[in-house]
Amino acid sequence: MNSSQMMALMPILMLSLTAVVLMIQASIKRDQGVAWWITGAGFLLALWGAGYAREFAQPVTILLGVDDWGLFFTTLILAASLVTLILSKDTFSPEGERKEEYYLLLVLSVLGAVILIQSSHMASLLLGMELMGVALYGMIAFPEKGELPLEAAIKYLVLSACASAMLLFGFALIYAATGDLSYGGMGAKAAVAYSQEPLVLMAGSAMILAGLGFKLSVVPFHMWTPDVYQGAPTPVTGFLATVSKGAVFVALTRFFIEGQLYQYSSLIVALSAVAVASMLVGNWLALRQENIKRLLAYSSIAHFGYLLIVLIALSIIDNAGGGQLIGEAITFYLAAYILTTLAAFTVVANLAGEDDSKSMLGAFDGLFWRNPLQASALMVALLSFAGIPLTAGFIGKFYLITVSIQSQLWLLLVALVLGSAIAIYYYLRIIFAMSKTSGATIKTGSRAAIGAQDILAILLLLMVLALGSWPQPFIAFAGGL
Amino acid sequence: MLEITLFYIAATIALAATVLAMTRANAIHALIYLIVSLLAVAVIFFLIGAPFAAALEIVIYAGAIMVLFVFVIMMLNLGEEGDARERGLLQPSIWAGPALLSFLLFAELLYMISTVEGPVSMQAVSAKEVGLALFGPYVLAVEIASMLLLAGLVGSYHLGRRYLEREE
Amino acid sequence: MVMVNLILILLLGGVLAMLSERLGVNVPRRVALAVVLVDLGYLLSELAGMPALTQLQAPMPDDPSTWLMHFQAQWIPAFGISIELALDGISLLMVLLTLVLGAIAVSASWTDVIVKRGFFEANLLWTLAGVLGVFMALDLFLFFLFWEVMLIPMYFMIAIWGHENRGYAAMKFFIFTQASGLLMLVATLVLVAVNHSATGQWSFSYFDLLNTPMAEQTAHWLMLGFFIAFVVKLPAFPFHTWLPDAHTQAPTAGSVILAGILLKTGAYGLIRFAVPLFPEAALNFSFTAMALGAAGVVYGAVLAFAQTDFKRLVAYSSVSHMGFVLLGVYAWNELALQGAVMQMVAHGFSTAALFMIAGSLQERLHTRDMREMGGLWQQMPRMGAVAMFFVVASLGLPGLGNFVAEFLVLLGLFQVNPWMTAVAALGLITGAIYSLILMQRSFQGEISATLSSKLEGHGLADFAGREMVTMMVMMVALIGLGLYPQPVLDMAKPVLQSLLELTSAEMTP
Amino acid sequence: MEGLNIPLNHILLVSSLLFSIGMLGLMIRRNIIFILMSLEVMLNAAALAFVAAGAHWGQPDGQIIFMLILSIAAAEVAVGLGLVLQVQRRFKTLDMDSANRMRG
Amino acid sequence: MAEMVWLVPLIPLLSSVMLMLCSANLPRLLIGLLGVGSVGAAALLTLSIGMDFLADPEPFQLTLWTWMQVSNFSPGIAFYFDGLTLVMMSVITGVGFLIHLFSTEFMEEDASYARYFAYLNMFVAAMLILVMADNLLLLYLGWEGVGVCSYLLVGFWYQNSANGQAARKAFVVTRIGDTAMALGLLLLFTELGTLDIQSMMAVANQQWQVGDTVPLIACLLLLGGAVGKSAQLPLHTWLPDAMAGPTPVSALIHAATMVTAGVYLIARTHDLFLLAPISMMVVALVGLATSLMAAFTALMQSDIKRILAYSTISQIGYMFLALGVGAWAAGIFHLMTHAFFKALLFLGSGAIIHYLHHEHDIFKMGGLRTKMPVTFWSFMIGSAALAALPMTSGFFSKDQILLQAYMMPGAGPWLWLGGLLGALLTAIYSFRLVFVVFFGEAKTEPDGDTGWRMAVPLVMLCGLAMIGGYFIIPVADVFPAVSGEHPAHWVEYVSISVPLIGLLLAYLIFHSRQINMDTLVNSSVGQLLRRFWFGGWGIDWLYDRVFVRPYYLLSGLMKNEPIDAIYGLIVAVNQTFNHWLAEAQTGQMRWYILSMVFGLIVLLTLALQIPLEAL
Repeated sequence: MNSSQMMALMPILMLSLTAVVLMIQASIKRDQGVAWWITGAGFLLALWGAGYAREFAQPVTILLGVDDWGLFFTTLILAASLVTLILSKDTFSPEGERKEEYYLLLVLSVLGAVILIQSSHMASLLLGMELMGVALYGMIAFPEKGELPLEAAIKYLVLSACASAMLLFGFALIYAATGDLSYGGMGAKAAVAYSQEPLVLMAGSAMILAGLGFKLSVVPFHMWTPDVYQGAPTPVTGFLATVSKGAVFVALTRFFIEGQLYQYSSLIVALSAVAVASMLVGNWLALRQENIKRLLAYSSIAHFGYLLIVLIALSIIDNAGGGQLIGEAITFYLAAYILTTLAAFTVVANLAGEDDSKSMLGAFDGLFWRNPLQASALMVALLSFAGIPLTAGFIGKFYLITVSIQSQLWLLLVALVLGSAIAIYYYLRIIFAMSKTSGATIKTGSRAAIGAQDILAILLLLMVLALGSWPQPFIAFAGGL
Repeated sequence: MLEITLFYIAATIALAATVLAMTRANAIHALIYLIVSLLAVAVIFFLIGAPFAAALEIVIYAGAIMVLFVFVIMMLNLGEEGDARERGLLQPSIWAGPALLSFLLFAELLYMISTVEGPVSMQAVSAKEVGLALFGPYVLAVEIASMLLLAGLVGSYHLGRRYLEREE
Repeated sequence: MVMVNLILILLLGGVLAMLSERLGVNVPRRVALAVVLVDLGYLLSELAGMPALTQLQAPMPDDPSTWLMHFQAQWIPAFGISIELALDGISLLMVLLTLVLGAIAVSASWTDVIVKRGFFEANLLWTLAGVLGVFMALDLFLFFLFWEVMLIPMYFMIAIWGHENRGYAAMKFFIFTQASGLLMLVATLVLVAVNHSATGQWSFSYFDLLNTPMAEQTAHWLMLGFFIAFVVKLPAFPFHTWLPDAHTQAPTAGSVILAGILLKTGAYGLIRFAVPLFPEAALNFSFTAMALGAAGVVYGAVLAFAQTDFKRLVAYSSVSHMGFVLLGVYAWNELALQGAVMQMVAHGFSTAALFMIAGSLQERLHTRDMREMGGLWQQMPRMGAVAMFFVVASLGLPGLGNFVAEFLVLLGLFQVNPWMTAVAALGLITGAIYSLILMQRSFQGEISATLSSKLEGHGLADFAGREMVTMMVMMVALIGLGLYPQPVLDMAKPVLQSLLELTSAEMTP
Repeated sequence: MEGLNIPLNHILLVSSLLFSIGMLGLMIRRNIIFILMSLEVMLNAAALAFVAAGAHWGQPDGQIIFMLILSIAAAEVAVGLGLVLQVQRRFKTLDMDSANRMRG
Repeated sequence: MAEMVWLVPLIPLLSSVMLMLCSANLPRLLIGLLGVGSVGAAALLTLSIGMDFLADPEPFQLTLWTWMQVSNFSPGIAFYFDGLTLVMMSVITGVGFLIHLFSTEFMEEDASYARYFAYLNMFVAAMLILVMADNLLLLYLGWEGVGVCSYLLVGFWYQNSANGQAARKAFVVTRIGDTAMALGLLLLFTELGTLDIQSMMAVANQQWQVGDTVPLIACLLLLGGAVGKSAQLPLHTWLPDAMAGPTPVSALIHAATMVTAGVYLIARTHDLFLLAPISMMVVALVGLATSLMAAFTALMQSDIKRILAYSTISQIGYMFLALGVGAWAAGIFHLMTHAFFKALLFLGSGAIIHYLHHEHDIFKMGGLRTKMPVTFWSFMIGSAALAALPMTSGFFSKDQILLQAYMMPGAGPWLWLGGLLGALLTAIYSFRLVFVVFFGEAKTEPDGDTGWRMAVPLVMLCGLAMIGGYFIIPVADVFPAVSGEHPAHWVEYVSISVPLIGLLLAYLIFHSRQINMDTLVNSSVGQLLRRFWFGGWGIDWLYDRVFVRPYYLLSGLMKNEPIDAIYGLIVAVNQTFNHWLAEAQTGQMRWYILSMVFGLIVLLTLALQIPLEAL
């Protein structure tokens, strides 16, 4: 490893440094305020590092492949982590619990996500995912009060470990078939292996898809999602929904593309089944859900179902011509999804905090009149989820539809349209609840000064709108990655 | 031939011990069987030319990780009534469905394995080679693994500390 | 730029109206009215500098400069999406209708909205802005955007200020139009993809997408995608069921805008997009479409008759009337198309007025149930007379706009399919039946027991100045349309002729 | 050491069986301790497959992944057992079937 | 003067609009002046234009503006003026003026005085437009306009639901005919390319041969309109109910003018009918059948206005008969005379009703001869004319019709016989009315006899009913000439004597009681017939069962939107899926693991399919 490669690892280094500094700080004097600032500074440094590393983008050992695309998502994920950090400050455990560990876990989890994003080798994928996951267990179970976080954590841990075992076994099978653990090497050798022992390769791939599918919470590996979303502290839920899922999807994409798995039609069939099931089941589940966090969980199931279309389309469009489109589609959709989800969870975190009953739909009655700012942010987020024009989600959906048309995936397109149509209902239910004039007693009186949470909500709202109404700069940017 | 015979013996022990571990009502008993299973796997490692892995399996897996289990079981002081309930849970109605699923899973894996070409020679990989690779191309993995262990440490510290504080 | 300004004035005006609530609860409505009138005035003043509207040249589909106005600016060049707005006779007609009815809608809700007036007026103005966009956008992406976005403020109008069952109605309205809109989006994208593969260019421009060569089967499916989106909005049988609920539950201004303008976007879409983009497929499909239209005419009329809710009855009458539009569009000859355009305008006024009357009744009686009305003429003779006027307008009395429309549609349709015409003509009879029963149940007959006990000898306030002025505007408009429809026909004529020319080459069987 | 003649597919068979048994345990046990043990069995099965595949190809990578699996298992178990303590304290039972406060 | 013809409908129209707009603010006197004066002015204008025309009988056409111009469809707001128009306009404005004048007294105490005159003026305007229209579309405007006015006036006393019911029935039933007529218009335009009546007939004569199918269909469709408006079989059922309106309205609309619009329409488009002899036959048969059916029915009624209503139906049947046999001028002539004497009769009955506290039942009247002399003499003269007693106006017109019917080749004598039967019945029922109401013992006490505003119209109409038969209507140039042949003299004698026989019978039965019909009436067959005839031959009953009730039933069944059930099904399906899936989220971890393993197995199964390219 030379110095230029070190430079390429700048965001990872910065995050590791933050972790170390946090530990040192804890050993000197425990102070969660300071820890918060250190974490924030660490994220900012890492953000800077992500920008800095662009000049040095290159593979670093066999484990990591730093490239523009990965760095973009690194940036996005760091930004999302910053949002999580800001949300975490006030919205849970207000009674002065020592949160230094929490910040440390957060940093470690982000570190895992960044590694995951840049992984080019099964070992780094594994480690990144586990690092992210193990830290998340702690974060989910962090609150001292209440049983729900604990239940969520134990479920997440067991199921996640089960998924990891599947993933590992799949890796082992692929390794047995190809003798290479890096994506590229595996992809190159897979063709030979496929001609000799196709089943081992396919079974391995299927188990890997199952393992990663769990983290993406696609059907039928989705069942943990609502419980964990509901039980975890809301900022952690937001983190899980954005950072964890985003990073895993990026890793899956890399693995899928570099390993050239899209060539195998049986995998495509399997993936299509998963995608269709996710789109429909996710939306059906959300249909009458009363708890917003659970509802968002179900909706995320559907969204990753939609997103899988892009991977499936790879099998038809391939890298010729349409590859550009697919790249843009993934980048845009994921970015839009992350931003939108963050906006939604920002509002939910602000309003519900740790109180589970406050995340029920009824608690959002008349929000428009009580807190127009937060309500608008949530509304825009929901509209973006629903794919209404002028929001980022619409352009994302636009991409998906274009991709599925270009690759003539009509069945998936039908599922996408059906799912979106069903989805309108439950997004609207929330909007309707927020617009109720009766439940509000229309008291705007106690208007607190606009806090950091509000600024955050506005910022995210504006970004979602900007991405939806003026997407060209971002498209151009994404096309360049 | 000796190796092959030994392998089959070890494999049989590992499988049998695992089955027993999975079906015990008493946690300590199960743990002992699990350790036996791990030791048997270690033997297999040794037989296929991975002595370093075999050693680690014994030292860390059977030695360290299982001891963690022992600690916890002892801390929780699981009593006899727990055993009785566990026994009651092992009804066919409970395990029939899962067993079917497991069997299906295994059948599919078996189907997959059956296509693998016949006996292929194994090559031994010495500890030195492993070490070189570990601190060569995989050096970053070591670093990340350390972070992973740190995360595990912090997490369990946080959770365990609360338990201990409450105990006082 | 004029067109962009038109939309921007409304958008910003909406913000202004919302903010102005702080100055007093009654300020927003004045602001809103002023904004709409300013917008209208601005448009008229710009038109003054244009060639006489009755002598427009035919807008060529391949040459935007022949259009009355044309505006194009880059937006998402990656996909060939631009902000392309254009105005021809039909668009202009619809834009004018929108603004006039917009002002009327503001007036209609002058007193009946009590809570959150600022936000209400803002939503109203934003809906108008979206509708203007729909009528002017010629980039299919932009069109879709306006198409969807205008629903949101409309949704709020129903969901927040609607009547007792507003949640259900708003939801139904939104889901119907959204789900069908998705189909249109998919169809648009497929069309663009086909065009892309033919020309190697991404473009969403109407001008580029016309005459896209494609397989017959493809054209058929794409046409269906557009068709469904438009007929849901229109609405045509059997996609109409959202309409009675939405109309009934919406506040008066919402009903006025829904019936008066929003439905017309569907008709406009059919004329502008669904047929010209896929002429051959549309021709093959025309029998089905006309059958749906005829079915709608009769079905709407029969159901209207059955209703006891004033607004619901009027809503079903819209279904019936819009059936004529569908018939007119798919007969696709000049007579029928002119009839369809006339129907769009005339129905805009007549139904808007009836909804206003319904709103006034609701405001005074706190019910829309006609079983609790009766004999209201005695209490409110002016309102009764006005209602009578619009009722006979809606049943197609010659001399009023609706008749010209229906007759032209039938005339054009007869040349295409006499039997269908005969079925549609049943609408004239059934239309008379429900229109008159509306009058009978509300304004004529004996005063119902419920009502008289409610009144306890108190009189009801008759229409006052503001309401009469609003009504007069619409009455004059309908009489004008009925006796001298030529200006409207002349405005639409060049457009329709160029569309007919465009499609005639491919439509000749 | 010299080459050994143990067929790869036999080892894979053993590890598949172990994996399936672990899975079975995971599905039938309610006690969280046993669940964690089952997970260990599954991880161990994967590790066996890795080491065997490594030996098959004569590469050290298999063993390295094995070591990584060890660390993963350690971390998971550490946190998992931490949670077990909390579960015992909060729920007064280790029966996971009773942890179903969230549903629907 | 001729170019001022557009003022004739405009004056009443403007008056109507003014009355509507300022209804609340005008004194009664002004309202009356405006209402009556506008029609009077129109009448005067018509008179002076008519004078000019008679001096120089050249038809002329006047286009005000092009109504609409679409493709080759360009109907104008245009008037056509010829002898026929003049006759119609004279009747409308002349009789209309008298009835307006009568109304000022009749409606004196009504609260909605202004509204009444507004409607009535509007009606006159619409009727004038109808007869003056140069093209069928404008005619249709007038046609529908009078329909609406009729609706408004029948339901004038809207507080009573029955009136509303009658008004709606009138409108809807005529609308059925109108729709047929509209279809006829569509067909004519599609075939001939124009709706201008004169050029249309010219084109039709070139384009079609006698006996072609298309003109037959067109004529039948137009006939549909005519049948609806003129209350002929099978669409006559609205007219008796329409008597719910104020009596002057019945006089003007449902006797003198509007109901004869169908006659006018057929006469106006006679060239088309000539091209379709079958349609002519249909017209004649419809007319005859209607006139007989209505006459029988009139015989049984006891409501004074219903008797007159059925008599109107019957008389219009005669006009149709005339049109059907090609006696165009005779038909129009009868139209005019009928306008005089039927308006007279209606106004007379109006006077009775007005002064008898809205009593309609003739058997509750009696002996009014001395109490209401003006009315009595009106009725005498009117009934004489109606029964076509010699020297009355009705005699001349009806006699012409019967004779020309007889002359019709083929079915002529049969039609003539039917007509004779009708004439007999007419004489019987009209004098039945006179005898029952004005002779015999007095049963009620009227408030007095008519005031001058009632008397003047009555007297003037008496005069017209007497001398109207001597008028020569200037329609010779409009219609093709009728063959000058006359039938044998005995035919004429029979025709003349039949009404006298009817009068005699009526006297014997209803006044002197020398013929006792009671046994016949009370026999079971008699009862049955009586009820059958009384109920208008059960046609109303039939329609009620076949059309009205099923329609109510259908709409009642569909009220809650059957289509929504389909969407409801979609919703239900989604909800079911939601329910099942939500049930699956048990919260139990073991179950979640099970689902994951299941998923893994599915994935493996799918993935292990050997891909095609590997084979």
